Amino acid sequence: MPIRIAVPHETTPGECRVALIPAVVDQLVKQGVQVRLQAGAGCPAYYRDRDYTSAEIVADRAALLGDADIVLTVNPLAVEDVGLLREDATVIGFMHPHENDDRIIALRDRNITSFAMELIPRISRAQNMDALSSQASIGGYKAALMAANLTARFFPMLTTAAGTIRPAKVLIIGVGVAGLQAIATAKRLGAMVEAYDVRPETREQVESLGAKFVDVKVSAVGEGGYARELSAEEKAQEMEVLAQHVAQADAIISTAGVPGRPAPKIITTAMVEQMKPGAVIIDLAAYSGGNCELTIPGESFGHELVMIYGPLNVPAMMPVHASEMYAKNLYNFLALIVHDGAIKPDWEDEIVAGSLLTRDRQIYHALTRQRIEGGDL
Amino acid sequence: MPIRIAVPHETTPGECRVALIPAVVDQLVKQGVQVRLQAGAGCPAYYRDRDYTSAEIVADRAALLGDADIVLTVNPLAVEDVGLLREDATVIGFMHPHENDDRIIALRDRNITSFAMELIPRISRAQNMDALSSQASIGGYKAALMAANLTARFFPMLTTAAGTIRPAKVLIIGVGVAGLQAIATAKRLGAMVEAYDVRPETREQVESLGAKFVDVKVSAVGEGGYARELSAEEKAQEMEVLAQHVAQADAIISTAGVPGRPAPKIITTAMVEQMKPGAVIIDLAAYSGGNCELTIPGESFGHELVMIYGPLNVPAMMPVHASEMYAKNLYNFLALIVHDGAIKPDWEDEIVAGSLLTRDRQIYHALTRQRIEGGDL
Amino acid sequence: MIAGMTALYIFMLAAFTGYEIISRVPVILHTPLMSGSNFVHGIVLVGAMVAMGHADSTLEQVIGFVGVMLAAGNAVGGYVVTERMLEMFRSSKRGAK
Amino acid sequence: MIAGMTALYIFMLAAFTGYEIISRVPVILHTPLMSGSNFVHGIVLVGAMVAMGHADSTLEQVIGFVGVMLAAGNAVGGYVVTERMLEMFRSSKRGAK
Amino acid sequence: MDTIIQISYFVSAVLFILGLKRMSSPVTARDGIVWAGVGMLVATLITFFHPGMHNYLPMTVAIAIGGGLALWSGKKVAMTDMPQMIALYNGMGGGAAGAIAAVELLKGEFPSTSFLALAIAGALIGSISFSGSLVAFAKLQGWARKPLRFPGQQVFNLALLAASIGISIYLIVLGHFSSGLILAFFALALAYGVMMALPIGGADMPVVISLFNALTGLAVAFEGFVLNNAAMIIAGTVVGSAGTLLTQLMAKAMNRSIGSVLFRAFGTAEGGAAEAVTGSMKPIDAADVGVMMAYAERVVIIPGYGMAVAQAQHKIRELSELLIKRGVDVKFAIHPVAGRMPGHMNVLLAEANVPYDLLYDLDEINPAFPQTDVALVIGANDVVNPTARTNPDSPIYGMPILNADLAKNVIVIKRGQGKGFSGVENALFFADNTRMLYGDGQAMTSELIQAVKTL
Amino acid sequence: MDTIIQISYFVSAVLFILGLKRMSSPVTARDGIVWAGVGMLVATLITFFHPGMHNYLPMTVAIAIGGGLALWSGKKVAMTDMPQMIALYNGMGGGAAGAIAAVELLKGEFPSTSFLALAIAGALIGSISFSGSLVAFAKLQGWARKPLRFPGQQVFNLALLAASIGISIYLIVLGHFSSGLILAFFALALAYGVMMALPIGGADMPVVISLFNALTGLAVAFEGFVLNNAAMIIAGTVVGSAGTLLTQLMAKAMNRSIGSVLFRAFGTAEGGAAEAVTGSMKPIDAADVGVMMAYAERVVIIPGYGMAVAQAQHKIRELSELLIKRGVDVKFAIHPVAGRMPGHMNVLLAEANVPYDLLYDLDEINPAFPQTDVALVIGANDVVNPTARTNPDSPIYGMPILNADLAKNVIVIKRGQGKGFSGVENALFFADNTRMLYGDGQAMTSELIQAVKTL
Ligand SMILES: NC(=O)c1ccc[n+]([C@@H]2O[C@H](COP(=O)([O-])OP(=O)(O)OC[C@H]3O[C@@H](n4cnc5c(N)ncnc54)[C@H](OP(=O)(O)O)[C@@H]3O)[C@@H](O)[C@H]2O)c1
Ligand SMILES: NC(=O)c1ccc[n+]([C@@H]2O[C@H](COP(=O)([O-])OP(=O)(O)OC[C@H]3O[C@@H](n4cnc5c(N)ncnc54)[C@H](OP(=O)(O)O)[C@@H]3O)[C@@H](O)[C@H]2O)c1
Ligand SMILES: NC(=O)c1ccc[n+]([C@@H]2O[C@H](COP(=O)([O-])OP(=O)(O)OC[C@H]3O[C@@H](n4cnc5c(N)ncnc54)[C@H](O)[C@@H]3O)[C@@H](O)[C@H]2O)c1
Ligand SMILES: NC(=O)c1ccc[n+]([C@@H]2O[C@H](COP(=O)([O-])OP(=O)(O)OC[C@H]3O[C@@H](n4cnc5c(N)ncnc54)[C@H](O)[C@@H]3O)[C@@H](O)[C@H]2O)c1
Repeated sequence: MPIRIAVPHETTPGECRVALIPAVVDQLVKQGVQVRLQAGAGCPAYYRDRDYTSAEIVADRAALLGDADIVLTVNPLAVEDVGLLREDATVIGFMHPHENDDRIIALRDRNITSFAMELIPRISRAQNMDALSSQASIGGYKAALMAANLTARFFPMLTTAAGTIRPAKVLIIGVGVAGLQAIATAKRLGAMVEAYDVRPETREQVESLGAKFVDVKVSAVGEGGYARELSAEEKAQEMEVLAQHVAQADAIISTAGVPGRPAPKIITTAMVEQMKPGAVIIDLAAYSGGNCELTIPGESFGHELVMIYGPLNVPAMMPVHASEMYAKNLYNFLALIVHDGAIKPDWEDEIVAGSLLTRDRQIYHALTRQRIEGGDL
Repeated sequence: MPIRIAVPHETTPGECRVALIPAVVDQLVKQGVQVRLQAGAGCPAYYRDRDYTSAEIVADRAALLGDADIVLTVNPLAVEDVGLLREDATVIGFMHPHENDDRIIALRDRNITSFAMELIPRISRAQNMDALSSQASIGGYKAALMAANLTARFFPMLTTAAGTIRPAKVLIIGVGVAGLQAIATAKRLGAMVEAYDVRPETREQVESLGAKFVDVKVSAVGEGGYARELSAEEKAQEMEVLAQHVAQADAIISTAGVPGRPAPKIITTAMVEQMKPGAVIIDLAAYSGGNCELTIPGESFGHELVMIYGPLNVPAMMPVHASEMYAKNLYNFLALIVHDGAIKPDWEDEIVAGSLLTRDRQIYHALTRQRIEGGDL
Repeated sequence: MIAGMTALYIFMLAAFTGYEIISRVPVILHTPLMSGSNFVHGIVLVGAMVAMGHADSTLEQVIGFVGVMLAAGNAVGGYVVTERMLEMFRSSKRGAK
Repeated sequence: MIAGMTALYIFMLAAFTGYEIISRVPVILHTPLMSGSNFVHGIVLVGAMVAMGHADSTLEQVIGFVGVMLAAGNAVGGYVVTERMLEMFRSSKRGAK
Repeated sequence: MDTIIQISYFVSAVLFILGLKRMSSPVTARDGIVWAGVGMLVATLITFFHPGMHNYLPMTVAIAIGGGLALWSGKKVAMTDMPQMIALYNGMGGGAAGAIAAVELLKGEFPSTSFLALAIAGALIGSISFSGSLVAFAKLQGWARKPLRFPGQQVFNLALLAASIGISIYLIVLGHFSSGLILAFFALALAYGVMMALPIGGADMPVVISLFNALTGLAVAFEGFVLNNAAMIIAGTVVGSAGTLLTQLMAKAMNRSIGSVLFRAFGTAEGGAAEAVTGSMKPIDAADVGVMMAYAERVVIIPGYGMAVAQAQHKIRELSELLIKRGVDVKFAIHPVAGRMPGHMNVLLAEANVPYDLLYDLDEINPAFPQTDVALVIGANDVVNPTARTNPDSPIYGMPILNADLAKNVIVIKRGQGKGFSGVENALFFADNTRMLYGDGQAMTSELIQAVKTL
Repeated sequence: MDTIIQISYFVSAVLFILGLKRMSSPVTARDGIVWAGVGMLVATLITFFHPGMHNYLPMTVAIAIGGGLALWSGKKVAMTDMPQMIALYNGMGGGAAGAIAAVELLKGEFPSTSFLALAIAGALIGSISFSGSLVAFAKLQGWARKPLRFPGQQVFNLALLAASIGISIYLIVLGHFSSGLILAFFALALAYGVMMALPIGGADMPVVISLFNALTGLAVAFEGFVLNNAAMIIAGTVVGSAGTLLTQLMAKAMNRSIGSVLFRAFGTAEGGAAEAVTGSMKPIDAADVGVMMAYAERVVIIPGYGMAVAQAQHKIRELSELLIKRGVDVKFAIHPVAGRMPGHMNVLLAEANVPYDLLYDLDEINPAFPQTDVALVIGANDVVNPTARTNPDSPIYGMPILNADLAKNVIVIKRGQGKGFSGVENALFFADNTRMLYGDGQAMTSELIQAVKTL
């Protein structure tokens, strides 16, 4: 009997993505896998049931989940859903291992093999499974669009009969995948873009997109090339330089994050109050608390005359392509798990081992295990 | 006594613009004019009362209006406001001469001299007073941003480890000022842009922005260079070609308009139903009924899986720059009206004469007079 | 004595050289180059001097005198004028490349 | 007889000409051009013919014979090889510019 | 001694060639003239040691007089009067060649007929160049402004030339001759030179001077053969050949053929009419514009709708970068309504990555035009039309414009006679300081880039 | 008759010059050889009518044999073996010059010492060129692969050269001589040629052949003076001078000085070590790459992070446009993770206006590489690293890459030895079909544009 892959409807509020898109389903089916989709699962992402020509559409969620060898999701399954799974089923998707212990315990206790997409190591070979990157790209692009859309000003320079409009100044804080994409998009729209990150190698990357790097004149490079902790004094200088750039910005897009930890607070209330009326802050780090002290995750509001928006789950706002990229990431990852029509992961493989969350009633991800079960790392 | 210019708070719902911005007030005051501003008038546009350092802030609207030589507005004054004006005061602003006869009758009967910004003839010399153009620019730019923001897809092409994203196809219908700006903005974002207009000279203009002109293979050029009416057959061919492009589009921005008349219906319901799921239509012509049959002015809704949005008063969504440009247009126009500290328009001047709506208890704009009073043009 | 074919060879080669060395000259140099080549044929001074140096009759001497004078004018004038015109190509030019 | 200064002039001018005409040559033409100039000095054939034509002693004749043979090889081989190498610069090339 | 003299001549010939070579590139031009000058000095000094010469004193006097006058006049003349000075000095060279020939003819000792022939040919050419150059000088100096033209002139001139050549051949065949005959010969040649130069209009003068220059070179070479003077042969021939090429290049740059300069100068009636109205549009070559901009201090680039149509923005940016790298101060002047939509130029220039701080709007840039060396107008028309300032009847009267016309030089790139959006004639294109670079915006800008790069 | 002969020689000299001139531009190169060929034909045929000649029959036989063999060998040889054929034919020319000198020396009738000196100088140079070229031929043909080197070689060679020159001077001073002396002279000269060529390595051979070519030209010119044959003088001198310049240019293009080619060939130990590992990185000149691409059928451009760092996207677009205009099929290969963010290359190329339909992703382009003439890698490294396919221990093993290594020629633009993001060595850079164009991405692309434009 062929492996059965199930794709349930996402239940997280605001989630519009779907784990597999029709084209990827076709590819899987061609490889002899059976794919079953909960009715309407693709609809929020604009993929209609009738577009999934090679998948079996199942109306009953319990039946779908109870009968699956592999369940593919975008967001983690709720505890109730885990209860519906067959024991020793496999679940692949974002697992948010840093939160919601119940869910992880449920997975462990039902002997579910679960792989967390966010734990896939960022090595060269794994780039095509790196869902963090693919979704962060969308986030950065979208954040720049939101900034342009919410600000009361033009981004580009415009010389017109009714006067010359100076280009907007856009400041990007945190130059990871999302930050870079935000730089590129804001630059495209004609803004003057500056960007800041603590990692010194980002300077060249920022410049490679034609933007300016904000030089805080503090080097975080310590011995042996490792980043070192900044002294309080240096930290203050960093903040002071940054404050000047914040005050001049028409739009700020902040993406600074440290995996598994709350986002660093970089934009203080005082800084916000020095900003121009009509300026906006798009805080992509809102999901982990936000880079701005004032950010309220998921909300958009004005503080004095500055608009602050900390959107959650931005990729879901562009569901067609977000789902497409995520589905391809899953597809590439599945190639490591499924061989010759059977679930035969190579447990030694760096990627498989790294992304494994639970298996055999154990939690494999060290940090999570330590948090939930105690003990050593 | 110096001339008193009054800037009232705009009362039209959703209007965030203000007729004068602080920098323009400064210029006027330097010329010996007195400017009075209703308290909070600039606030929706992010200009605080304290930014208007050289204007007098007046809390009482009735006092402000009753004491003004010239009243500058964005939208037409309501009938009640007209009642507050001194007889023989001058009002300058958008006047919407094609609608709301009461208002125009009120202006006429109170012996108000009113100039309509939308009636300023589009001659070379008047370009710096051309508020239609300045505001349409904003509309086009913003429409492209809205399209990018509402669509479920990327605009640019993106080759990533999670697959190659093909660039979005954007179709612009109506290549006036707004249409051109929309082309430029969508192109900047990396979309493949096509545009269509009935005026053949727009082909070169479209190409001058690096976009493709949709060739419907019907020439509307008749004798003497004037556009001619298309035959039913030609019309059908036009629609058929257009329908193909509509079906392929990920986003459509329509701006087609004929001054003073309802917008032509170009996108039929059938065409919309052929569009891709997740595509969007931004109908900038919504204010005059919309270019799409389905458009509901001011609303955004899904028809099947296509999003249709017919925003009203788009410039008000970018109030800082919209007000700045509009204020400069007014400033340039005022130079024709005010000479040596007195209101002395040159009534012979083509621009003054063209934009004059009411004066001496008469309606000067021929079309409006004919509509309201009957008689010859 | 340079004669016959040899003369022809020298003539051909010199003409070739002349053609080649100025075959890619920007328009702005046309006038200075005209002036410069004008100076170069000031070498006629050498010939005029030789002619005058061997002049015997008064007529020959007078003509020789005039010839030398003209030739000297050609050489000196050509130099001065060319030099002045080429002044504007000073390479100092704000230290740029 | 070309002698003395005249020889020097011809030598100078010819050298100048040679230098000028190839002073801007793309690298890809280096080898064909080397081959082409190799062919050109095949003109030594003319000299070898003359030398053989005036050779009297057997030794002279033999040397002359060898000389002519070598020279002919230089000329013909140089031509053939150059021609073949230059084939690739056919201007037909997809009717482009 | 003779060897030393010969070697000196050899060295000076080499110096002349190298000098001319250096003069043909702007980078080395300045020391080119120095090299050639050293060559001249060597040749002249060594000639004093020529064996068997006498008349040293008058010779030195002659050199002093001729050289002194030339030095004085060459130093004091205004830059704008350079062309006529070149004509004058060139004529003197031709005259000297003629004088040499005259002395030799009077002596009458020629080793062979070919030497006689060369002497006479040199005399003929030198004399024509002499009198022709003097006429050119006089015309440019303003002593004889109007081209002298009369019916049948061409036939008359041809006849004159034929007569000169005829008498030359007669002399050669005859082999020996009276001074009367020689006098007649020179008179005819000189007369032809005058008649040849008289009908030529002022604008064509540089081409004609260049032609006379080449002729003088040839005459000098011929006399060099006669005197067996290698330096003269080489220098003369090189100048003759280079000068001929240069004449062609100059004529081409002015959009004229040499033939039309020399012979078709009659039918200038058509040109006259256009001039009467507002001046004429003067075309220019990309190479020339390239050098003009490369050596300018301040350049302002004015893009218009035509740049957009040609999609030339990327090239324009490249050009501006090149100039900036050379130290030129480059600004972009963006007119508020350039193009067909608000911000049209901004969009394109931003796409091409032109930094925002190079963009100046109308109010910022207009005061800078009088100090601008070159205003490069690419595909703009209405926005630089001075009639908007001056002519109240014009449909664009009252529109603020970019005062490109106040720049020292204005270069306009456009495809042809196309009007702008408003459809009115543009007075700027007819201004004295304006030159038209006809062609597609993108193609022309590429050519400019090429031109600047070669410098 | 004599005049006709002289004029024919004159014409052929002119044809040689024009032919060489045409050969120095790719556009006219093909008819250049034809012009020169016509010159050769004219000169050869007319020589039969030289007065006072005999031995016509054996002469014709000699021509037939020499020419026939050359024709046959030249036609049949493989394209890759061309260099050794040039060496062979060149050596034959040198030998011929030597033979002429030998005949003249045997005759011993020289009008003056300078003629004798020229004859001997020509003989010396010609002989060196003869034997040296033959050695070069043999080495390239594979008959003697390894450069022969021994301690003290340089001193020995110098001594040999000194001896050859010494005996030459002795002969000149002596004025008349025995055949034994002549034999010794030739023997020494030939030996020096052999010794000079023996130690030179295979890669340097083209430079050396070019040098021998110039020497043969010189020898021919000298013998031309002796025989009073102007065609030989001119052709020989022109080749001597052009060949010298060409030798310099070739050495420069290979990043070698002529001195190091000839003398420092000993110390190749350093190079050898690097070679031992994986082959060596071979630099190339922009001009060469330009021609390579201009005359290619299919070019694939592979941009990477370095293009972004250099902001070379605008230049790259310009280059691609130029090539497309010439009819080259140009594609861009975009690797999914080129650069430092998803879509990094897309953003930049779109900014530079590269049309989307020129962009191909990995799966689309990889099958096309074997048919690709030139793969131009600009600032990409990891994404074209074949170890990702081959070496399981590499950190990038398993990452899909662009198979640029399968293209016929690979050109890599990068600044130096910098590693990519993953920090691993790239085997592609050492491949036989790869050439490195070192320099900043933008600057190098500009040079490529220049190079393509000159064609
Ligand atoms: N900016 C706005 O918002 C707006 C809106 C509507 C109207 N306008 C009007 O548009 C005009 C703009 O002025 P402008 O100076 O930018 O443009 P313009 O006056 O329209 O002139 C454009 C010039 O460009 C030349 N051209 C066209 N294609 C070319 C090509 N491929 N290469 C080189 N040259 C080319 C044309 O001459 P050739 O044909 O000889 O080449 C033409 O003279 C103003 O009159 C303005 O009032 C502006
Ligand atoms: N796309 C993504 O989303 C993403 C994200 C993170 C990491 N990565 C990784 O980044 C790498 C991308 O590969 P890649 O081939 O594009 O780049 P790469 O492997 O990083 O190599 C870049 C090369 O460009 C050269 N370079 C740098 N500056 C230059 C300049 N100014 N001019 C010319 N050359 C220059 C460098 O060599 P020299 O120093 O010698 O000049 C270097 O070898 C992959 O390993 C990928 O996994 C990608
Ligand atoms: N090897 C691969 O193939 C691969 C794939 C994807 C990403 N990566 C690397 O991982 C990096 C991080 O990726 P991400 O986008 O997921 O990171 P992220 O979302 O965790 O963080 C975003 C950025 O915030 C920065 N940041 C953290 N604290 C900051 C502070 N106090 N002030 C300013 N900036 C701060 C970080 O340096 C990082 O660049 C990428 O830049 C990339 O180089 C590598
Ligand atoms: N002279 C000036 O300085 C000046 C200033 C501003 C505008 N204008 C001109 O006025 C034109 C119109 O300006 P606008 O933006 O206010 O126009 P608009 O908003 O009234 O109309 C927008 C466009 O819709 C097009 N259109 C109408 N019916 C259509 C149909 N059935 N199908 C497709 N397209 C249709 C029109 O041709 C026009 O281009 C501009 O393009 C410009 O050329 C001139």
